[in-house]
Amino acid sequence: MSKNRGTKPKPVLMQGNAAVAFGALDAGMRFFGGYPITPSTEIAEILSAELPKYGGKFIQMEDELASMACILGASIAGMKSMTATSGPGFSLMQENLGYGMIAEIPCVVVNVQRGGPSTGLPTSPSQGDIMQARWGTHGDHPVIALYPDSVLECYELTIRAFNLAEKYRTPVILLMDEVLAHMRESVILPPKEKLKILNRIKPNVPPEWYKHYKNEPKYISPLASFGEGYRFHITGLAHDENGFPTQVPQEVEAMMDRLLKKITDNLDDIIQIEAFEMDDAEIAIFAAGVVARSAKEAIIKAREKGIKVGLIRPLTIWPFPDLDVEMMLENTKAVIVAEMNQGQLINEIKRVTKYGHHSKFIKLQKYSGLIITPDEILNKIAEVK
Amino acid sequence: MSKNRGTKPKPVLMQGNAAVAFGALDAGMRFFGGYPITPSTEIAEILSAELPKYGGKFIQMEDELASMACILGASIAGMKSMTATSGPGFSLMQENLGYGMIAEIPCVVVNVQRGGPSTGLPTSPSQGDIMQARWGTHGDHPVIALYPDSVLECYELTIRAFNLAEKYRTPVILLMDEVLAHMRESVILPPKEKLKILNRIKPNVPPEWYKHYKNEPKYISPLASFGEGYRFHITGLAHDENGFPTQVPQEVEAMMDRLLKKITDNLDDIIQIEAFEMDDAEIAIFAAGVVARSAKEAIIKAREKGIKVGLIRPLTIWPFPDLDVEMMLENTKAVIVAEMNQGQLINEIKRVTKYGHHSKFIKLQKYSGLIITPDEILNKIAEVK
Amino acid sequence: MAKMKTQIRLSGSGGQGLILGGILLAEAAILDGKKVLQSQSYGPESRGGSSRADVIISDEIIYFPRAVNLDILLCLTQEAADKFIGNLKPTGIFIYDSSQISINPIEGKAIGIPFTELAIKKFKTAIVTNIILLAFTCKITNVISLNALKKALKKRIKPKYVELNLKAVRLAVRLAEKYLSEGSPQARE
Amino acid sequence: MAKMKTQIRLSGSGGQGLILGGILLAEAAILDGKKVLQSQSYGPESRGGSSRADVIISDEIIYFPRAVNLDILLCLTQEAADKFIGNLKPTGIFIYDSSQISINPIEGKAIGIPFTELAIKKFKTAIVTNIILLAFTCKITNVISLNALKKALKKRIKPKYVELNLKAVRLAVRLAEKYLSEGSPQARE
Amino acid sequence: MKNIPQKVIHQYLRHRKKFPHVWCPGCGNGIILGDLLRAIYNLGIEKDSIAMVSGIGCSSRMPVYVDFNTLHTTHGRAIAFATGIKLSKPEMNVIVITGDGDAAAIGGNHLIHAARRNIDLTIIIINNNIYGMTGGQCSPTTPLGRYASTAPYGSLEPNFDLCELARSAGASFVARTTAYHTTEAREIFEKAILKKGCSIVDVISQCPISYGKLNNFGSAVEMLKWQRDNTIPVEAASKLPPEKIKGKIIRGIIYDTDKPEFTEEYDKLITHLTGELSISKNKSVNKKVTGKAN
Amino acid sequence: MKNIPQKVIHQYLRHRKKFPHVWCPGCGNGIILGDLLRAIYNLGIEKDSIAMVSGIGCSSRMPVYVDFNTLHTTHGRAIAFATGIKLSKPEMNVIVITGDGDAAAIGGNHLIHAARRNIDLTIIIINNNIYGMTGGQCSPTTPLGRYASTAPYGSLEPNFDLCELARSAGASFVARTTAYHTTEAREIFEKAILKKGCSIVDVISQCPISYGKLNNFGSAVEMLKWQRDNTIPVEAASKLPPEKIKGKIIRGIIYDTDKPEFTEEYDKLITHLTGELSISKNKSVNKKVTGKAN
Amino acid sequence: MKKNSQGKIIKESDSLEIVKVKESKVDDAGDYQESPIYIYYEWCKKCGICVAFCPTGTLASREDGAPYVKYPEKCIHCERCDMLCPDYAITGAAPGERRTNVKK
Amino acid sequence: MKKNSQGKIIKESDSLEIVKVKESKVDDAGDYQESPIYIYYEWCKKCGICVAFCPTGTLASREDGAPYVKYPEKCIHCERCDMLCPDYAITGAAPGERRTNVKK
Ligand SMILES: Cc1ncc(C[n+]2csc(CCOP(=O)(O)OP(=O)(O)O)c2C)c(N)n1
Ligand SMILES: Cc1ncc(C[n+]2csc(CCOP(=O)(O)OP(=O)(O)O)c2C)c(N)n1
Ligand code: SF4
Ligand code: SF4
Ligand code: SF4
Ligand code: SF4
Ligand code: SF4
Ligand code: SF4
Ligand SMILES: [Mg+2]
Ligand SMILES: [Mg+2]
Repeated sequence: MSKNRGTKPKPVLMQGNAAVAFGALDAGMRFFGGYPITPSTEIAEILSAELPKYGGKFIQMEDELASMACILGASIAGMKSMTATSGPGFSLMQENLGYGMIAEIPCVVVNVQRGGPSTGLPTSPSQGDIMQARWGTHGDHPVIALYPDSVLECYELTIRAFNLAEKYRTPVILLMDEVLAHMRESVILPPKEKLKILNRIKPNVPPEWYKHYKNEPKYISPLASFGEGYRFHITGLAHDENGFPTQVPQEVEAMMDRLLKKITDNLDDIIQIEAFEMDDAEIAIFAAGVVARSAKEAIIKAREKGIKVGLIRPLTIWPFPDLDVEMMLENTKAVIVAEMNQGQLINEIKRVTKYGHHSKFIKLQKYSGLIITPDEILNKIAEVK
Repeated sequence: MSKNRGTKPKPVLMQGNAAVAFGALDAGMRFFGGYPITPSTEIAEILSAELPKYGGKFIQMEDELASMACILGASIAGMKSMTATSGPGFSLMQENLGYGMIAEIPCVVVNVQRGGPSTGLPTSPSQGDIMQARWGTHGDHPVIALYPDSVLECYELTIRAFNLAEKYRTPVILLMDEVLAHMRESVILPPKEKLKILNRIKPNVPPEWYKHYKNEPKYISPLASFGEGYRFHITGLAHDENGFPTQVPQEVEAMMDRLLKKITDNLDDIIQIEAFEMDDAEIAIFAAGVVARSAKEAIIKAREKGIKVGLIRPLTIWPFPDLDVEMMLENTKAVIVAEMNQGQLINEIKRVTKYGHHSKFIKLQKYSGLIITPDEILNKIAEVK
Repeated sequence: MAKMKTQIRLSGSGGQGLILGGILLAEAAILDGKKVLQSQSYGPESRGGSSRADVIISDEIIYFPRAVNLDILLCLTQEAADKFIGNLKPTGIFIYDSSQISINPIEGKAIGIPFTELAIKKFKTAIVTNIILLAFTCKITNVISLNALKKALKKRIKPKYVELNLKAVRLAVRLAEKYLSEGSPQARE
Repeated sequence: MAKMKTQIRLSGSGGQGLILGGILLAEAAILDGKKVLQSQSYGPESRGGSSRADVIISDEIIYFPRAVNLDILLCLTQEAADKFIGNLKPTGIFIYDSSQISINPIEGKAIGIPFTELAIKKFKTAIVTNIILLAFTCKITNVISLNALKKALKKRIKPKYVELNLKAVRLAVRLAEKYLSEGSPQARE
Repeated sequence: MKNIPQKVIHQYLRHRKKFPHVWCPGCGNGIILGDLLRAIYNLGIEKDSIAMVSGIGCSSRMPVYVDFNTLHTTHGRAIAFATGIKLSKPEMNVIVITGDGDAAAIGGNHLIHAARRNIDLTIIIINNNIYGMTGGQCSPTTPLGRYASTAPYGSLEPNFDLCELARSAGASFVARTTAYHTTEAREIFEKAILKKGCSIVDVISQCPISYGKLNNFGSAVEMLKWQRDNTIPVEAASKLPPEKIKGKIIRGIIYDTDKPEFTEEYDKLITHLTGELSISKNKSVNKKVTGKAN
Repeated sequence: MKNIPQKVIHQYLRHRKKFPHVWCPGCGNGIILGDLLRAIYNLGIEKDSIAMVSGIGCSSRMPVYVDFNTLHTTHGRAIAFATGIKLSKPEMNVIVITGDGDAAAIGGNHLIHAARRNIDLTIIIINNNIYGMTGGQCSPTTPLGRYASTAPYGSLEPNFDLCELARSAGASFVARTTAYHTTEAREIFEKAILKKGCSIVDVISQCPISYGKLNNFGSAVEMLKWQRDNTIPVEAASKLPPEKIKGKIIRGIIYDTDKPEFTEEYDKLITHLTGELSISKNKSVNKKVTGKAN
Repeated sequence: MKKNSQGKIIKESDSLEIVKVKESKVDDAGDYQESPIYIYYEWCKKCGICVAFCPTGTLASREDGAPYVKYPEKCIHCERCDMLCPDYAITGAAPGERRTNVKK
Repeated sequence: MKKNSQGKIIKESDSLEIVKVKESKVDDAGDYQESPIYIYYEWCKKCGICVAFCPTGTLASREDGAPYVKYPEKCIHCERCDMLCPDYAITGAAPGERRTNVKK
């Protein structure tokens, strides 16, 4: 991939991990700190070669704890920054990920999932970290996590991840499937001038008036960079709007509410969900990432046989699209939740369909290191009849 | 606390953290590896003084990553082992906690929760790590987590945690509230000879026949210690019944199923739940730990006014008592979920009450560093009417 | 019938032995056959600056672990008095060190005794101030028996200091008796 | 009407350039205006030992990313042949290196050519074996155009090696033409 | 106002923050912060060009009080955060404030890796031989046999020599001083900041509340006297016979060398690849301005 | 069978595991494992008294092949797991097998803390200057300027001298050898195992697949020759003029001293407090049996 | 009795560039012209360090542990007290010197 | 064509304490009495190390890279090949010596 692609969009062959790397560069990412781990390593490898060409910085840190820490430091210094890892590394990043959340520092964390727990199946696909992405760090915290299902979407959602991170001043997680990370697909990247790139809002007040944790505008305060004359304080302790530690219950509560509300008040902006053949669907399949691809193939085959089945696919997996899913499931008689784990999304589906929802829940869970095939989904569809 | 208490049970004044320490000693714990962190530090401090008197070992490790690792090592060497920490340290332990789960190594991890996320409120109570205890490490994994609500229960559930750890060959988490950890209460400890102490099953076959990851008996294989002549292999990779790495889908699946089923097949043994004034309750309060104490006080007051309200309190918080809760809520018209966080247990309650459950869900969430008071609960009870 | 339940706070600054005081009170209450719950302040508050120990003593099981409506407030510093006086029940008793604290009139009962001054005068050390305060409170309020307090003292305190502490108890008892018969000059000042 | 969709596997051992082969095939397919998806083996399997690259070429969007029912299986080693022959469709084509592999009869079409031997004989290096294999396959199966393959080659391969590779393509084309007119001795052996 | 003395450090303190600070009476943290501020004053560095980064601990509470770009991070990770800042904005002066627990226990790995990379950070370890913040547990610098709340029978673990560790890991400037030696400390801080490369300063400090109490130092005063009487300047030590040095701790600049610095090397790579300077270099903040500011 | 030679190492290999092992052709891991097994044989240590603990990496795959008590842990944490085992069963011989990335990148902190504690572990770092397992990223021992998949323009970061680091952190036995020097390696391993205290051995190894390819070593053979030609025994080095040593890597026993060992000190504390021996001492497994076993 | 709110009120100073000697409750320190040593009692934590290390015995301890200037005439303006005070609560610049504490 | 299952079958050896020289497909190595060098081709990965470092030139490379004993008479039983082989695939103990490879 050359730094400047022509303006005429042409299909190119691209790997999922490469799409993430180039998406990040196109989003303006200029700092990558990471530690190699299969199946995410290509992202680091590509960026180690590319970033300096863009005047950006690549650093391989001593571990994932440090990787997460250094990208937060870089972001505070004004760089759009990112790291990429997989399960074990993602576990190690949790403490500092929480720091990024409470300190409201934009950045993007890519987790290319592999089979877990622990070292598990380093080269096999899995969707075992979905719940961890939501709850992995201690304490209450908001989470935005995106989930692509194609190489093109790897590119697009990486850019979107940066946009959301900058807009909502928060770390954003990109959850990926190993299959996607490693496969190559023909993609047509949008022309660069068509890309919508968001940047964090900078303060336009004198330093004396600057409060970097104010609830304005709309729960998100502008963010100055270090060295721009604002000289503010950032801490992982509960803090007041000036960023200074506080234990005053009202101030703590205000801070916690802001963290939550900046996400929950903007669900319409944050949540993206795909409905595939859902208009008349009696059976819904709920699946993310590569499983959704199998589902689509299954749906096409099932529809050929006249079975009314459709797919609900979350592109935004966190915050969970509660309302959208509930509404889409209203008229279905069964929902097949297909996932490559022992049952994570199914719990969310059960949770959101609480009131008198009587459609059947059908689980399709696979955690052997193999991906769910269209045939397996077809079999589950057959079970409904 | 002296090493030998008399046989006649007398009330003594004891701190929650001390109760954990002495509970562990009475359970036979002889190895503690940890790293100080408020509000759990007293556990380490007490054990640094007590363990050598029992011939046991205390080590302060360089960090929590190492703490979790060393207690797993100690357990493999045959010691009942434990660590204690709080939110930030718990986040750091996640990777090796997952190792303990896949490698099926008994041990106990105490997390005295404090305000999060990140450094948060180091000395304030919070129930913010409940979901993290379930989902904190990457990949699918089973979890047992207990949640005491009194100093006596700190003692009792610590012993129970060791018993479950040994019985089910898995790390067990003890989740505690800061309030409980730091307060002192008059407790009457059971006489030592009445304690039921379980120890891991040791193999009684020749080394050649020993398979330490066999599904027998009942998904739990006996566990030899290092140095006892069995010379087996342990890995965090997916493994076969001999402990050797495998990527064969059937073998991986068998391993994952065992991890899950050894827990789900024994829910009756693992789950403990308290129903307080629930017999005729029209309103249920669902609360754990110190919040349940406030609830009880509120219930007594409400009952004085003739309001039929009761409490459901999980002593086992993971696996979540799905069925028990669903059944108990069957005849209630409202459930008040009171928790010191932004809403974690409420999601579980919604999830388990899926089928046509029409009682009202009332949230009582507090995350300011103060604990929920009986009055606040009474106010919520009043809302129902 | 609600049985007896007393919420007590010992407050002052770090180093005045208030946590120990709280523990002694709690242990004594156990010896008196009561249920008891003791808690204290942690965090920055507990370092350097102010210090606080709460004790709830009850005949029945104690659920809610916080002392919010104090029956008895004991204060050794002005800062503590200012901070906690608002938590005292209207019917509560406020016992304070009149050598350290000046107060405005309050609704309830206030007893000022120059505890620190007395301790220094009689024992050449402020170290027993907490014990004098505690014993005085026992005698005045009967929240626990003096006997139990003495037993708790003997159990918790290093043998070589026991005698000194028992002397402090005796001083406190005389003080209390005097107060009960005469009233203290600072009371209701 | 289901449009064309072809699943191809290139297999052999590490170092034989099969991943590059897969990528070339995929890029060529794009030049032919197709949708394409390429994947490969990772993990221990991919180090030292065996190597595999899968390519799915289609007129329509490709959802399921795995090649499970192969239309074309290309093998350079016995191990690969043994391992993957089961994944070939009954109607599939099996093209293998007859200088490395001995096979039992199969249902479908099997074409054995001593690719490695030929490469060494003609070019004094086995390095172009993958290109010969690929170009041969293109010519035989028409899965992609030779033109596209050449373009892809020029794009991906270091300039100094392009000429050598184009020679390999020419050799392969002649081989294929010969095979198409005469049949190879190893076929259906 | 003319005749009223102006305390140099006041111009660096944050007037929004409440003073007196949180540290206990007699704690070394305040003294050392004073030395550091005077060093910064003497060098005439613009406040805005300074990023002060800390971990968790009493010492790590320092940044909150000072009017720089301040970042109070997680326990042990200050150096990793600082690495991100420095590499993103090489023109900033990045100063890391950390404790013996923060830097050498949980953060030990980042310490040695910053040294190895020779990245231009000024790392000041406030070494009070204990975990002050959590109430007196032993640290990797608690001397053998000393008491701590988790070493009730005396520590069984030898302590690190942080200077040795820093040097062997690759730092280009390594020094040791104490809270007692305020002028020496200031001078060392000045040199450490000026150094282009990773500088690590081990500052022996006193925690009268935890370490002092558990180890029967009567008071902060006693502990400062201990620092005075049990340390010896490296120059003097080199002239003394071994028996005179025995048991003494060596102070002063232990190691000082010049070698390629990481962010500079990286910028060279960028220049090489792009022919341009790093994007971050086009900023107005100046690195290492000398000449006094006010 | 009488005349058929018996390979000593075979008695230590696990017959249930599949051979040939996973390592690539010419990889140093197999050679070094052979040296280690011969050392164990020579010392006559019972198999059952050995716990072999590793992290994650190609080198860390070693334990799976050998008939000891084997523990393959998480990346970087082997030493911490091993600390738990050793402290629980001081009578066991705990050998840690780790890579340069495992030991010095992610695991650096545990390495220096084990050294500081001087806990009786034998830590063997298989130092191939690269992350082999993940396909050739740079490690903390990748020399400046060398290529790696994440150092496509040559590494900008200096490498650790692991022996220096280990010594300064407190290890009581520090040595370096290579895959090429098989006899020296075996002898060093013997001494390292016998040492009561923390022993750290830096074994220079070859990864022909990743490091070799990226840095234009023709083959494993070339890399072994490099080891032969670019290292020099410490004894010889001390007798040579500096210009002859320049650029050479020093091999042999770099540091060897006797000091109190952590688990022994802990057992003394227990004896002191209880008058009894540690509960874990009443086991039959013997430590450091000498005399040949078969 | 007036009930105070929890926690102390943060003292906001208009400008901290100038040490506010006039605000100190000191009764011992005189005017700048007469005595160069200023003690800011609101910040002093009574650690005794300044008294212990004053080389001339200028300072002494009050009963509560805080310092006071006992022999103003003895002061040599070495600023040792200033530099060693952990709380920035004392300063002893020489008369006429405006800047305490750096003179390289 | 017989379809194989995925993955190789693990070779179970009854006793690995004895090197199974007889199982090797070697055609160059003769009987023990005649030639002391045994090569176990099933484990050999053809790295060339043994050939490169044999000090006497006893060994040479086959076309596929695996070693063979070219000049058995040259062997001095130094066991260098044995100790350097990463795959435990060669051994060259002296005649009569049963144990390869430690003789301290
Ligand atoms: C991950 C994590 N573990 C533990 C703690 C608790 N903790 C806070 S400060 C500290 C030690 C501080 O010691 P040091 O760095 O020496 O600083 P000091 O307080 O002595 O200045 C610890 C263990 C924490 N905050 N985070
Ligand atoms: C927490 C974590 N991060 C990253 C990885 C990925 N990983 C596996 S091995 C390895 C490096 C191994 O290098 P080294 O220790 O030198 O061993 P080698 O393979 O070179 O023998 C890495 C980064 C992992 N497994 N876990
Ligand atoms: S606890 Fe120790 S280090 Fe912390 S502020 Fe107090 S004296 Fe200083
Ligand atoms: S990748 Fe390198 S280190 Fe790993 S097995 Fe292959 S040659 Fe050895
Ligand atoms: S300036 Fe020097 S002489 Fe004057 S009071 Fe201070 S320490 Fe004493
Ligand atoms: S040194 Fe400072 S804080 Fe200490 S007594 Fe003197 S003026 Fe007060
Ligand atoms: S034993 Fe020595 S001489 Fe004989 S083949 Fe092996 S290396 Fe050559
Ligand atoms: S050294 Fe071993 S593996 Fe390598 S060629 Fe020789 S016998 Fe084969
Ligand atoms: Mg410290
Ligand atoms: Mg390596």
